Amino acid sequence: MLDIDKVRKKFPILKQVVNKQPLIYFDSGATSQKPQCVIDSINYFYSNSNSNVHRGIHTLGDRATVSYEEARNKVAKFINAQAKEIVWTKGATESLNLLANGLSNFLHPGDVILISALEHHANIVPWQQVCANTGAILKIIPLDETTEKIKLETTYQLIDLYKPKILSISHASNTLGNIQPITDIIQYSKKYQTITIIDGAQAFMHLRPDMLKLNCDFYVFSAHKSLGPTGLGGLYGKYELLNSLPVYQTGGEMIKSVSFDTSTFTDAPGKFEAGTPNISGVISFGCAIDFMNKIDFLDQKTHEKSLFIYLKSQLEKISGIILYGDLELNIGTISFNYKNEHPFDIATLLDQCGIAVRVGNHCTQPLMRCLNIEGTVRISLAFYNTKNEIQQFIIHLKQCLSLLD
Amino acid sequence: MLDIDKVRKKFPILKQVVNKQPLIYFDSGATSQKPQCVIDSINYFYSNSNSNVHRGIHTLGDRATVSYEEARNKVAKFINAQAKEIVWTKGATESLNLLANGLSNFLHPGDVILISALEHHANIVPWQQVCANTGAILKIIPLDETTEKIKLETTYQLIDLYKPKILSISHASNTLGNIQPITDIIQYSKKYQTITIIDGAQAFMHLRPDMLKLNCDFYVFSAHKSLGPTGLGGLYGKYELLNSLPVYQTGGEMIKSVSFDTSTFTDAPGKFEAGTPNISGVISFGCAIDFMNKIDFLDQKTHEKSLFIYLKSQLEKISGIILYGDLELNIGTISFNYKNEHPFDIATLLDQCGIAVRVGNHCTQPLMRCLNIEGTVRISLAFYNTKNEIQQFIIHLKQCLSLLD
Amino acid sequence: MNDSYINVKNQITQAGSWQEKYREIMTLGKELPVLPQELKVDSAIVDGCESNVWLYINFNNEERKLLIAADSDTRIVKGLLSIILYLYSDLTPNQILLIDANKEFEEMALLKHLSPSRGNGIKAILNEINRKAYLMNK
Amino acid sequence: MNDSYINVKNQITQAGSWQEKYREIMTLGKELPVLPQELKVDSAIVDGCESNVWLYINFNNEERKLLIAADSDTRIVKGLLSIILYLYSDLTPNQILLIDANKEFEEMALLKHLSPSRGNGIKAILNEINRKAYLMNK
Ligand SMILES: Cc1ncc(COP(=O)(O)O)c(C=O)c1O
Ligand SMILES: Cc1ncc(COP(=O)(O)O)c(C=O)c1O
Repeated sequence: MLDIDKVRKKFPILKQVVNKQPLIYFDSGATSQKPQCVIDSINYFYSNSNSNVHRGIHTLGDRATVSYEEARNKVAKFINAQAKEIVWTKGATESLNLLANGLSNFLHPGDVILISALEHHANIVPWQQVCANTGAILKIIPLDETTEKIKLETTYQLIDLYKPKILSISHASNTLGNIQPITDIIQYSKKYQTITIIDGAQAFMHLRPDMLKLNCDFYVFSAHKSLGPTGLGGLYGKYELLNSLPVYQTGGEMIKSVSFDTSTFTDAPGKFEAGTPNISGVISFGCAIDFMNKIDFLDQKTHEKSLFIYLKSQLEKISGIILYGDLELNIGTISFNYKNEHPFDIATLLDQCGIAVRVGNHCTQPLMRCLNIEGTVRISLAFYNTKNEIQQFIIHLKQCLSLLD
Repeated sequence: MLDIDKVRKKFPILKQVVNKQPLIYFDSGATSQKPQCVIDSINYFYSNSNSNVHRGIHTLGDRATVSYEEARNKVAKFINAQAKEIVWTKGATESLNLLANGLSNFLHPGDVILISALEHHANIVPWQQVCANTGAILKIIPLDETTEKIKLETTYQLIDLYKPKILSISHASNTLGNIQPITDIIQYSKKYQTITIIDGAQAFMHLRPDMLKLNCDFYVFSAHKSLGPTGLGGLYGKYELLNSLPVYQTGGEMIKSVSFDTSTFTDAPGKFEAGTPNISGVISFGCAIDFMNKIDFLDQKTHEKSLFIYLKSQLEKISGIILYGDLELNIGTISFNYKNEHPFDIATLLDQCGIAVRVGNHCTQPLMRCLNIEGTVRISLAFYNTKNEIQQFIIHLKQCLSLLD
Repeated sequence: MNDSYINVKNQITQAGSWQEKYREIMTLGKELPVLPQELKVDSAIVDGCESNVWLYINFNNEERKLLIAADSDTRIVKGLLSIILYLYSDLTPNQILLIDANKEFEEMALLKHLSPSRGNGIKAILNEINRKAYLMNK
Repeated sequence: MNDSYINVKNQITQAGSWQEKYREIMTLGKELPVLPQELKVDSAIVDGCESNVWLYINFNNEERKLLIAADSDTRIVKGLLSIILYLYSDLTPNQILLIDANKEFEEMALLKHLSPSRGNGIKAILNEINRKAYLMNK
């Protein structure tokens, strides 16, 4: 079982007092909190090894490079991939943009790019840009109105119908928490040699994806949503396909040779890492991975699941509350509304109680339109949350709602 | 006068011992060291305010957003610009790529992009890519073989000859340290409405550029070379022109509205900041700016100049040493070779003495070709270096060179 | 500052708890004249708000007074708008420019609602009122 | 391990200072047979080196031994290559696979030169030798 007290002690921010109340942080879907070891590693790096990476003949440069590449190994191992299949980016958004840019070359007018109705703007807008540039067509796997998730049958039918060149879909929805049936979908897409991309921004920490098992072509994630620092993300790609993509940004580090006439580039992952990378970010994300490895995954899942079930059951008891999405297969994220009240009012009052939730469309405007709403209040849990926090939250929530009635 | 002891105490890494010798860090051109306040602010952020920025109704979100936007104000003030003219990127390399991508739209086949022979790969390769895509032509302001700097007359002649659409040139050379006559060149380029871009990666910390005085259209820099963290850079652009550039990466944060059919974007700077930004990076860079503001600029310049003159005079006394570049107008960076020895050997031996220098082509292969060499040993100073360090360096260097003789 | 505003301010500062304070604010919101649906158009929307806020500011030439109409789809913002209307209503541009809204909000312990990051548009509205008053005053 | 390598190792471990040690290494570098200019081609260059390092490894079928030829344009890397040649010369693939080069370099206090980030290619060369020996051995 997860020793939750011990876990919480490792996150210094969880001791914060906000508006005279202990902080209850239910906004991990926006960004996770960071354990002390991650913070310490940044501190340590800048006080002991700070230096630019690669080509460093001096000792600091060597220290920095070794730690930097070690972190790549750690992440690779964590998701069951090879180090050279991991590209560092500045976030899931950049990873998706890199892919959209690189895969444009493979597209012809009329080719279909298939996404789901639950996608974050980061997995919609880059593809719209690609379609505008290449004549490809964006198609959507719809939300089933009753279950508020995508249906596997419908998805298969659409795959058969469109034989998409690219399928890009989130592992878990940031707004609803739905865990999507990606293993089956990836498997089915192989029928048409579809290039499969998984947006794992929300799933990385909660689901610890296994690249060999998933068998997708690409998987993207953000460090800051998985205990790591801001300003860093990653892109996993099956090596051959990854290496076949054209370069994205160009500059130092990724060069074999440059003359004023022409340039040649190194192989992946280097060719996608132009310029000085987020060195302290990468190294401290390595420590975040170490931290996760020390937490038993089954313990984490069990704890997260029990928090989710408890929260759901408590919310369901409050009349006037409407819950959205898949309430079975879920990473621990619940979106709700209360009568006709505006989420903004609810969140503002909750903030008075030291409770951090997110409101709005959560960068999923098209999903809001499918649900026929403007926005929601979103609670997103992580393994460092407690049952007691949920109890407190429910008490405060009821108070706040009564203010609105 | 700069109280150098006091200054050095603020940089924890300068107390490091490397190979049993006190670290002498002469590689600030690759990345600067960081003062304690910058390190502390990262620590503070993750322990007290960590949260995603913008649209945050809760207290942490508010704290994070306020500090984030405050840092933009600080940088804007530092370079005499408006906050909305500052775009956060992941580094100077990304800033240049963003510009190259955005300005492509304005180019026609045969249009000329003019750069100098001293440019870093980051200010060459993106333009080569643009030329390949648009039919524009890359032209080079040559190095004068005697002075090893670019000549103003030649530059004017080339501007008159080519009437370039874009001129992109470094404020200071990372390999030779040359401070380039950009004020005159920018002024002259106005004759043809040339869009002027300054690569200030090396100059930002040493020269504290003033956007109103320079009057360039764009100016790019990297936080990590100016006391700030890795994984962050900036782009200044005159607002109207900046805002007229098409979006670069797309995703969350930079959106006005998204439907599955189409999307509209916010104005600059937001429209260029897709996805979760490097929040802790931006906030801590704000602290780096505070730190610089507390150091009198004249004191800094005087100290850096005296270090440079001393280093130069000492190196010139060693027979067999060849110095490169402009040894008058210089940010404090000296490249040298010794007889036919390989820079790698010199740097490896210096590392034994705790001295960090950089060797190689410094991401300026074309410049190396102009100078007809493979690479150099590069010493790049900062205001936290001392005359005593230079003395120690010279003693050790002589020992190392004698090992090679 | 007019009496009705001073009344409102007293009500808010004297609230015994944050719950009471927000109840006051939301009650004030209910007093706010509802903006006709035809006026709730995109061009009147204040940028950077998490909720929708519509704002109209006009200058009455005869009386030399600013006329402000505003609405929001959230109760709290509506309440804050109502406070702003009390604060500025029937004032000349010159009088408006003399008001330190920051201080007023601080004294009501509502300063945090002026943070531009709260996404409620209040700060933007205050700026806009001042800008208009400044232009009228010239 | 052959005697000549043990000799070399002793010389290096017994060096009284780092200066002496590097002098030894560079002297060893001078012993390294110079690679003919025609063999210094791009295809033989070891990737990821700050300096140029050329490497040829061939298998002598009759003697069942690996033949290694290497060169560099830097003195220190040349010296390290020379040590590697002493370490592996005249060994069968099987004998090669039994050698723990890391331990050897550690005992000579040269371990840091095996860091891939040093950009000298030494680690890559050791890997390549082992890979070839492994393939021969199968
Ligand atoms: C002159 C110059 N331009 C651009 C760059 C690229 O900066 P970054 O690697 O931080 O993106 C550098 C860094 O070495 C530089 O020295
Ligand atoms: C599902 C999903 N995809 C992509 C992103 C974008 O991640 P980032 O903002 O870290 O680039 C997010 C972040 O909110 C997300 O939740």
